[in-house]
Amino acid sequence: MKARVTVTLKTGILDPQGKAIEGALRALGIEGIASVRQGKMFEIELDGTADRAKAEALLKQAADKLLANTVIENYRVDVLG
Amino acid sequence: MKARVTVTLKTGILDPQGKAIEGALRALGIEGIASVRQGKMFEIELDGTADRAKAEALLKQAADKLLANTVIENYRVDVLG
Amino acid sequence: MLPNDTPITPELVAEHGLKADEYERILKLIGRAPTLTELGIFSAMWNEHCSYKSSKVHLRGLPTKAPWVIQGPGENAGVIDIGDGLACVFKMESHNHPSYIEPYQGAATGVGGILRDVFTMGARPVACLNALSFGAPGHPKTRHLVGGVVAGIGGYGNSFGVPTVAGSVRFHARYDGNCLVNAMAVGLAHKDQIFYAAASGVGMPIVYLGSKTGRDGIHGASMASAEFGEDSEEKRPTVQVGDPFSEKLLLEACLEIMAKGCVIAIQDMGAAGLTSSATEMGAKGDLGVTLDLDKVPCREEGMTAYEMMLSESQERMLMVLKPEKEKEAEAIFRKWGLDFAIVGETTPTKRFIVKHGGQVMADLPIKELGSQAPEYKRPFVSAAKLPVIEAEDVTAPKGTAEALEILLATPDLCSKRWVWEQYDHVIGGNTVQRPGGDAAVVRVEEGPKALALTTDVTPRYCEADPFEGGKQAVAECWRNITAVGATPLAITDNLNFGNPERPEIMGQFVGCVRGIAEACKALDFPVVSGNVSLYNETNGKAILPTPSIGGVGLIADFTRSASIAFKREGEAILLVGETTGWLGQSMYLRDICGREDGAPPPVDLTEERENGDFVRALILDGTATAAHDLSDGGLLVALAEMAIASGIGATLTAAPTDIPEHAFWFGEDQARYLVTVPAAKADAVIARARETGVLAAHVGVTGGDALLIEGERPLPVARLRHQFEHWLPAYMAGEL
Amino acid sequence: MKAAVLVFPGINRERDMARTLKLVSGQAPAMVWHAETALPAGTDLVVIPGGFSYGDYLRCGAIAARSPVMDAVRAFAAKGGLVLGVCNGFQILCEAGLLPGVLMRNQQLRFICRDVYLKVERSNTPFTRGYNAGQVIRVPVAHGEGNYIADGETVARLEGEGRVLFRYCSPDGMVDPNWNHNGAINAIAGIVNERGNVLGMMPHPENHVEASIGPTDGRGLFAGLAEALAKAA
Ligand SMILES: Nc1ncnc2c1ncn2[C@@H]1O[C@H](COP(=O)(O)OP(=O)(O)O)[C@@H](O)[C@H]1O
Ligand SMILES: [Mg+2]
Repeated sequence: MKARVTVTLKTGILDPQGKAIEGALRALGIEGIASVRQGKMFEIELDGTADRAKAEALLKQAADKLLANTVIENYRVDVLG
Repeated sequence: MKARVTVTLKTGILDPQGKAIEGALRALGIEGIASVRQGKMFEIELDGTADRAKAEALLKQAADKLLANTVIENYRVDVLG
Repeated sequence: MLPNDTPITPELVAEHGLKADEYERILKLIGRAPTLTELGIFSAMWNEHCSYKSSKVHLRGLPTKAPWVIQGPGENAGVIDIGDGLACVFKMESHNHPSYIEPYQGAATGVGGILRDVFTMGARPVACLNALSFGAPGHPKTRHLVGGVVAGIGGYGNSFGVPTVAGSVRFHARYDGNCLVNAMAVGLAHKDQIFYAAASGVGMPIVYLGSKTGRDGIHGASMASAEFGEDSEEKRPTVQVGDPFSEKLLLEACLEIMAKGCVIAIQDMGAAGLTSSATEMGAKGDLGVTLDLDKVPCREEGMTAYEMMLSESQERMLMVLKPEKEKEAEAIFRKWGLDFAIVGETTPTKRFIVKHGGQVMADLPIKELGSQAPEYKRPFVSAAKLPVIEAEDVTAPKGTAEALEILLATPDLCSKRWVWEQYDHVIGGNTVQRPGGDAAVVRVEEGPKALALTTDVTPRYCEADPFEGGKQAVAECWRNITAVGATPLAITDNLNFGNPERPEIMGQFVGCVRGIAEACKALDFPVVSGNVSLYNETNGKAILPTPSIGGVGLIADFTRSASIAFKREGEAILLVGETTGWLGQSMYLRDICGREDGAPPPVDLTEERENGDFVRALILDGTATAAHDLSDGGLLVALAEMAIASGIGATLTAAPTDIPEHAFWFGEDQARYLVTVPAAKADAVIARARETGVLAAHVGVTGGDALLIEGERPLPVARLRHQFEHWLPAYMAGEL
Repeated sequence: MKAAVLVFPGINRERDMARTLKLVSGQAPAMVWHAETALPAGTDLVVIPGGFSYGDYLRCGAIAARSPVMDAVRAFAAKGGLVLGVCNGFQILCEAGLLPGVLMRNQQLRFICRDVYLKVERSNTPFTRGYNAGQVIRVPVAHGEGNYIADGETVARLEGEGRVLFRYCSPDGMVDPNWNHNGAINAIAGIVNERGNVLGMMPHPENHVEASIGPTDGRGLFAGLAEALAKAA
């Protein structure tokens, strides 16, 4: 089974990297971009289990314990099947 | 207008980050994860324009020039509206 | 992927970078058509990068011996004796082509590769250096390459945990299509615990260590030897991604099992991965090797024998273990979380046999794979010598003060702080002299001994006169080491040139190598390791001939080493060496007069040695308080650098007499140094110089906060510093 | 002083730290492997050195923060034991929840290695008793992600409770964006936890302790700690 966990910065947390990318895009002459926020994405391959709910629980655990720093980040789990 | 650019490593390209995360999840006792590959995600806010095609073209340009390293990464543009 | 028994067509041969006559040689050698895997093996072993087929005959002319040389060229790295039972292990290697295609990963894996070469021999890396050449600043790719390469070198070295302490960076349009990334690593080992590649004993297990094998850089080694065409950016060959974290674990694991006495032979997997490491271990040990690829840890599914043999996945090693230590070694590797697999054994047959899925995919004579590689005496022509430019014939378009300010802000002469601040240069706690001076000084363990390290070459001299340029590269390296008070011991070289099949390029190569050999002999500065990178050209346009020289010197007590900064006000500034005002090929001629021509300054090696020995003695007996060698930009640029490093100005009293003023200040005569000494000692030092046949002259006094030159406006040090520091950051920020 | 230096895979300044502890306190620290579940008996100082634990993959310090040995560190800190985290160590402490906030990419998005100036905000702590309040010290930094950020409330608490011990400043002690190389909020270089026994800082005082090599401004921190521990014992 395949799944995806996306991790994004909470609103209000400064994103220096996103800011720098905004600047760099402008420097490259790419106009029309108001803001950029950078996040992470994990493409995860799960062993065997066809049980969606179980997979979701597992991934939530993975995100809570490691993939996201919940002090500053939000996450979202998508089981793709 | 909002959009999202997702950047992932091409198949076959070594992903040391993913590898380290796999190991860490295992060490945390989270079983059932076969593999992890890490990608990036950019949440982008566009100025004004309601023209989808134009927005897409702009983001493609941004991805080609900066957001993705097209030698080793693939990207995908989603205009969310 | 083609099957192993694919008929070998001329197209397939050509695609593997083998010439028709080279293929004939293969047929003769094995008496039949090769399998696909075998063809791949030959292509990897016989390409320029691994076989040195164009350069070998000339490299034999390099001096490689000295009483302190423990291991010269021929192993993963050179080894010299530095006393007290310690050895210094070092080498330089290029990662030019990969860095042009993917600057971050290309440079990173270049650093990873050279670090592996050093710790494979049992040494703990203690310093990294690099020599970088980029295209013209205005070329659309240059900024991107500089940013990526520098970040990649830092990214790998910083994470691995070795200080990157010195290097060089230059810009020139001739590197537009081919940047050069030469990385050097230096390690320390116990003299009696050096490890080599030669296997010994029949039936010994061959162990695969480190990361898993993927389809990285297949054809990387062949790529490194192929000229670029217009379409090279489209081809996008598989790029290797570096994993400094795994390499750090590999280092610790290797040093641990070496210390436990488990290792008979060890070889890292660099270019041509499993192929060259396995054959080298067998060939050097007069043994055969059989590999069972079913045992090789793979990262990807369905990898063929061909792919596994040519993969250039990083952070891998091959080792012959003492059979009784197998369990112990495996436990150590597991502890570090690394793969460990027995993938073959040594045999008495001198055959290299590769099995996969129960089938023999390759069966080749192991020694001949290396020893029977083609060796070429390629035709070469030497370019006509350029005329000597007389200083009188060059009119000064600008005043001295203005010229200095301009020169300090040129891409080649400006501060490279933007680069070396991205390298952790203090980790280890042994960096006595950081980047920015002549040579870096790195304390050896608890001291007081220290190594002096530098990389040097002046490609525009090499282009104008390969022989003198080759000499000059070595001499400048020797001079930089001398200028910190150390005794130069040995070098590693990285010879970067264009297409050797062109006689004029081969002429550059031959000239430079001869010049290097001559200088090394005269200065007792043997070559103990090195690397050749040819075919650095795009659409028939070659790079400037660039033989990077990496030098290692030793100082008995690092607290005696000299730095370039003025130390206090009121000291005498002395110029050591003869000044004729040589403007040919100088930075002044190029960047102020807009002319890149003339013969480069000749290098008198006897003078070089005498002047250097004199300066070193002044430093070691505590007379000299600061020292700086003169190179690009000449006397006034060197003076400015000493002032900028200290914040102390100077009043220059020397008035050129028989030399035009601009030639005096900016000429690039060789074998020169600036030293400061307490004012009261100046006359005695000049007299001492005269007695030993060395020229030394009083050129000024330190003090104040500006450089004062007669007849010129004062040059505040703060302003000079701004000129010196601003160009690179501004350029990289896209402001220029 | 009975120090324990934690060693995670990928940590690379553990030798620098061990050498400095030995040099200043006279006693070599114990080197403790990440898989251990207990600290050596009698440990009175835990040091988490710099480096790239687990390659700094995912987030700096994230994987190390979840190692078995960190449970022992948490228990040690809860009993009031002194914990010092430098550079990657600071990042690990934040990820482990022992300190608030997070270290983001440097504002310039580049790794920076250079000497910086720090203003010592307080001297009445076991970590800074070797300095005077307001003193400016010069120590090196070497990091790509040292840009300290926390939410406004947390920062206000840190400031209000005097928990910022080190701040980037100019050579004459002025807090100035030009001297805040990584863009950290309020130029924060080092903070302590509520109880004051856990310090995290980005700069490397352990690399500035030998006069023959360079400045020695880092010594005060270790000398002060040794004194504090000797007094406590
Ligand atoms: N220009 C050179 N000068 C001296 N020695 C050289 C030179 N080029 C290569 N060598 C030596 O030849 C051997 C093979 O080099 P190389 O193929 O680069 O090593 P590796 O397989 O470790 O990458 C090494 O011992 C190296 O030191
Ligand atoms: Mg090698």
